[in-house]
Amino acid sequence: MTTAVLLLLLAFGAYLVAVLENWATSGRFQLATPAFSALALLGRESVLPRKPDRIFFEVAPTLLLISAVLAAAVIPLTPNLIITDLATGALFINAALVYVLVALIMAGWGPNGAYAMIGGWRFLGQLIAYAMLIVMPITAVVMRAESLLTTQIVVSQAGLWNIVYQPVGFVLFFIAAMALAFLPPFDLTTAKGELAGGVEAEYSGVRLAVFRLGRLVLIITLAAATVVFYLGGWQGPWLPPWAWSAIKILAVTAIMLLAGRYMPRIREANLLSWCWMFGIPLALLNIFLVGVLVLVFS
Amino acid sequence: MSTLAQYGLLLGLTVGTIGLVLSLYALARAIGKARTESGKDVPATAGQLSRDPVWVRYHARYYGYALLFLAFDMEMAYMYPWAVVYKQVGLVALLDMGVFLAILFLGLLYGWSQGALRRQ
Amino acid sequence: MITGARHGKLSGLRRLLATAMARDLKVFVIPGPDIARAHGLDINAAGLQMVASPRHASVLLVIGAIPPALREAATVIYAQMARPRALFVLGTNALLSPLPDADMTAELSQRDLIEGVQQLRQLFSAHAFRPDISDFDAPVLQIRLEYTCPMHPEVIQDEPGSCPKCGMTLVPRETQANMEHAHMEQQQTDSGTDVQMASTHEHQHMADDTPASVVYTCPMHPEVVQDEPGSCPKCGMFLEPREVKSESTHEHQHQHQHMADDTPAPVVYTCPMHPEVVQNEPGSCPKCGMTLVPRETQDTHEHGDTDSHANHTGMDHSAMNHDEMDFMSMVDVTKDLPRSTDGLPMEWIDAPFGPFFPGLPGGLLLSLTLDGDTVASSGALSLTESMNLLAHSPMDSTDFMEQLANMDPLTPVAYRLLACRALENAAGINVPADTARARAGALERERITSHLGWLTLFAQQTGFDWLMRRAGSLQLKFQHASLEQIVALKPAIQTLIKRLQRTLLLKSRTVGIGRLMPEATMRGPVARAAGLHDDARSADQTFTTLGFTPAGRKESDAFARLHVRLDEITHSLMLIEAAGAMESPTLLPVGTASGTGDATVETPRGPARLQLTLTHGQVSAAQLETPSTPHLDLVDPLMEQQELGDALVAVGSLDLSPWSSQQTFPQ
Amino acid sequence: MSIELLLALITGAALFGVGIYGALSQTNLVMIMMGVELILAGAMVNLLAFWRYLHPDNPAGQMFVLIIMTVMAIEMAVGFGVAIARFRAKGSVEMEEATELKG
Amino acid sequence: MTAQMFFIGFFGLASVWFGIVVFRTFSMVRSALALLFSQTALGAMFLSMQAEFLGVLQIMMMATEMSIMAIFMVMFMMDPGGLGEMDMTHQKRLSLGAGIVAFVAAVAVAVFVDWGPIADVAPDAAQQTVDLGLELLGRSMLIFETAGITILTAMIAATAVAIPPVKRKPSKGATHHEH
Repeated sequence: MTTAVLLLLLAFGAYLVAVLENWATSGRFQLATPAFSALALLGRESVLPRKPDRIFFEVAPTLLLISAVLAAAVIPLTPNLIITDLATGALFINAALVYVLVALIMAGWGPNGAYAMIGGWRFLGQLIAYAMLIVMPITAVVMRAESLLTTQIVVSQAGLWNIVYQPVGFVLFFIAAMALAFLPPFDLTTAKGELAGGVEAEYSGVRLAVFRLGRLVLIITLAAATVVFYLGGWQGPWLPPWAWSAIKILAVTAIMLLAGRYMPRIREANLLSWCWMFGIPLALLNIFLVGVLVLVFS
Repeated sequence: MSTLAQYGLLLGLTVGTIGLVLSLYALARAIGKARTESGKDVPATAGQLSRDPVWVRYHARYYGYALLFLAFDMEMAYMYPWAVVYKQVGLVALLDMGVFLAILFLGLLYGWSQGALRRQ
Repeated sequence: MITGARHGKLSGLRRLLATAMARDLKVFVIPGPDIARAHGLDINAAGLQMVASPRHASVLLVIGAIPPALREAATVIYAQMARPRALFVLGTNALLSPLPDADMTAELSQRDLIEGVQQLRQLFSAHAFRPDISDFDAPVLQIRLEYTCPMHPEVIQDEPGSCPKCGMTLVPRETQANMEHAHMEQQQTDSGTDVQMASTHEHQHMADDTPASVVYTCPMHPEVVQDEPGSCPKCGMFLEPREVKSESTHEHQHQHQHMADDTPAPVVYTCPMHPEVVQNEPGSCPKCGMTLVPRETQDTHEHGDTDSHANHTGMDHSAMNHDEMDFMSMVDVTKDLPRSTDGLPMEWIDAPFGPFFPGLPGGLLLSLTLDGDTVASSGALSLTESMNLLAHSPMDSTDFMEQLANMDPLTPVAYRLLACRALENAAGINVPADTARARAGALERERITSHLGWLTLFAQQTGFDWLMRRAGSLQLKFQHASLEQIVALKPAIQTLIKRLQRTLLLKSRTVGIGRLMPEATMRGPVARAAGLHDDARSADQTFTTLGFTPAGRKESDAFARLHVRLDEITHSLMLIEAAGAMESPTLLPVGTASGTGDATVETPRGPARLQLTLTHGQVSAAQLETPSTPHLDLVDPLMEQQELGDALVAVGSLDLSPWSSQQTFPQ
Repeated sequence: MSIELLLALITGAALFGVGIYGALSQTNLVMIMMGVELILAGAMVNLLAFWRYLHPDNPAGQMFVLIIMTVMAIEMAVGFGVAIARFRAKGSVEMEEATELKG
Repeated sequence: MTAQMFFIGFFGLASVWFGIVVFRTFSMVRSALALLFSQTALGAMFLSMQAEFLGVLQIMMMATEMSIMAIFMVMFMMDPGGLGEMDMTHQKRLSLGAGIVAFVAAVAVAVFVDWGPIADVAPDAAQQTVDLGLELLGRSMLIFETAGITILTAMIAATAVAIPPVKRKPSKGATHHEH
């Protein structure tokens, strides 16, 4: 029952993300547009490129969707509204989201096209940049919560949200989450102006619809994860817990979608070197600071 | 919910998602098949029919990072269990992990100094 | 009826889907969004959403009459779109063969565009599915199968079989059947002079300044050399252009053959890290100081001017003589591959970027050879066939002016002004000061429009959404703005520039990208970003009285070019206010005067120079120099060894116009 | 004896066998490394099965698995390092050519 | 037969099958990703064996590492697309024999050795992580620190071997990729 409710909420959330994304790119706030786009994609041909790696080409969109859905499964909206409160929830989110990379490599290699392939391998470079910045800040969050349970992580922020307790970690995680969802300015893998769509370039019709759906679920999952790890999850005064979760998740999603509009795409070389030369030392510093804070306040 | 039931649920989600995708594909198929026409299935490259197979030995210029990442990534395997018991163990844990991370950081610094942290 | 409809009866679910498709029109613009904006079209406002890949588009929007080479490319795009697809043509009723008949035509104006989109929606909801459709086909889509060895890409034959070098089964590969044809036609219509194929990647030759001409050679058979493009008589491959020092073409070629045939290969010395360092004597590498290692020159490498990369390899005889066919040696395979800068012999792929690439000006074709995501070498080619400078000789002066004004849709006013000035100069007419000022005002307005258009393209290339929207809408507003409107728009421009200076990542995206050596041929803003105060307006009385000073920067990179253009926008605003009038140039009556005229106008891309001969009021000879033509040659050195994104920013920063090319008439 | 343990051990044995086959039969360094990865994976399954069905109360069993994972990562890092160096020097990571081109 | 048994067998089989695919496909990317999914199936098998932390860790770590393996495969294999269907094996019979012998021997050991009493109950998943953490900081501390040193050695070795030393040159006109 909870699972069904949550999956419906997830679908609804993905729809809202689509509305927000459309708003961010076209400047028009239209509630119906994503529905029409989805139906139109369903009705259009789904072209299979010549001589593709058929398995990869078919599996990639599905894998993207699966990985996003599985990551969403361990995110609580209220203390009880969670699909499965896995004992290693915080780690499981990572594990599920790594398959976004696998999906994109498949989508890049599959169609045997130049733009797509470059896009796919670019994302591997992007993963090498952002991966440590996802896991290291989460470690710091876990240190405070003394548990990998996502619900426990929210409870641990009862007094003080993690965004205040470990702001450095929040900034790093937020940036890395945007890179994971290949949102602008980290959209190196689907860059329109550089790769004419990159890994998405060869998808059309229903396959593109599934790919886009996976991406939307991925964005909302990451926003929800940010809320759980840093913004106190369902906690907040006056309103019921689910409302707080919804408000926070949508706010984070909107920021994620809008931030990239105001700057050009990052250079791959810069992304890699900044993440390794500044990001990782900062993440280590964050762990150290949190370690000291945890010891001092315990 | 027992842990095994949890895993079952996750497996169910996976299978369910696959089912959803397959039914979407079936629906799209029922609406019509893609028509085979000349030129349509060639990977789109901005108005030219691309001709070479692109599956060649690809030069990933970030391999310096990749090598360091392979080793550095392993640290995470130790950090999660450590983080869970950190508060319980206290200062010893901080020192312990401090030494471990310092050792790894040395490796990072070495790679940095040797020019692994750049496009090759 | 929609020729691109899907097969099936429109009923039930399909009706719903057709309605949805009508609401969700994704458009691929040909020749490009830059041309659309130059014509004053706001595609987003018309309710169409632009996409980057033809696979995602349902509407192909063609703007204006486009030349044959672009029509063929557009046909490929159309064929690659998923059904249902519609062809929407603006501003021409001509047949666009080999494209199918247009599903919808409209005039070139925003109002007609919006109306057309409405009708297009009805068309989609009524005809997205039809039971009576036929396949679309065109000669340009024909694919010829050839067979090639995965290990030895130079082995190409028409029949399946096994590789003569290694015995592997050959794999089929598709190639555009009339690729040669497309380029041939292009070549002919361009009168053989202005195909600007930047010489591909030989720097020894690049460095010296001897005049070079282009010959065509087969990548497989270097002994095949001819003056015209075409296909190789031995293997049928498309011949590759290469630059040859003009005074020694024949001799050179002869020598080449000679050496390939029987002389023992001489030894040259090269750096293991920098394969481009080649010299005849031992020594150390000027780049890294390593001791050079001797290398025997191979046939494809010896002159250094054959494109050995084009077939991925400089495959050679040693592999051919390899007697043990059972074991394939990877050492042999990689031995003669060109080395990347880090010393790894990787395989390179050829990927076309253009003529309809979302981050580049429409009509510009970059043929890139990619080493991973790094550009190993590139060729730039304008696929727009500009009309002949003189359609017929002699030509009526007004017609001549109109023709020149229509040549480049990106900067019509500048070329119109150029024609006027040259004609008036030839006829010995003195232009009244206030007319000159009004013309200057119009030219400066166009400069602002053009620079804003460049900013939009740059933003599109780098995914900078906000700038794309802002600069795009400002460009449309400036296009036909009156003096008052321009004054009113001034704060908006100032805000835009201020925000750009504060934009995160913009600096890191552009600083150091596309740096040009000082000796490169530069024009216009590109030159001014390199510290050269080279501006045709400085020599113009009208502008000096308006208080003109050229903008300038020193760094000569994309960042400097961006800022020079921003500065010029500010300056132009001042100049317009000082001029106090704007008027599109109209030709003063030249009567039946005779004489020669010479005029230079600083177009937004740099100085354009027109020399013409007027005979009894008719133009009998003309010569045009444009800034974009020499800039095309800069593309290869700019892109070389750059990461793809950086390389595209570097090329973008040149602000090339594929539409205006250098011409002389009679030749 | 429990079926689960047996299943796990057989899986481990099968992975081990496939890995041995791969490591011995492949000519390319990178492919050989894949074989080694499979051998290590086989060992990992065995260790985990022993922990789970014989000594679930002793976390040292899990520790062994962690160490094997580390070994896998290290093997890959060093292996690829060597592969890059060899490829730069010789243009090949084929092992047959390593013997034939000594020095 | 319990569900647990079924899933252990199922994922074990999947893992082995993907492991075989690694050496049977011509496409190198497929080969690398087959290894990836082999490891993922192994992770799922760990989960079925109620080793939650290790299972999830396996699923996560191996995905990144095998993806990186994929790019190295594409860099260094002759025909990464597998278009030529080239046979890149040698001493096939010997290897097959060795593989089968190894398998049979290992199975024989598994079957014929008396493993002693079987524990039915695994510790609680959350408890496992805590136990492992305490183990890391307690008895196995030295092992853990040694692992750190080993990783350091690997990083240094890999860098030293693979990366050409930085050229300290008067960087004028040098590429801006270098920092």
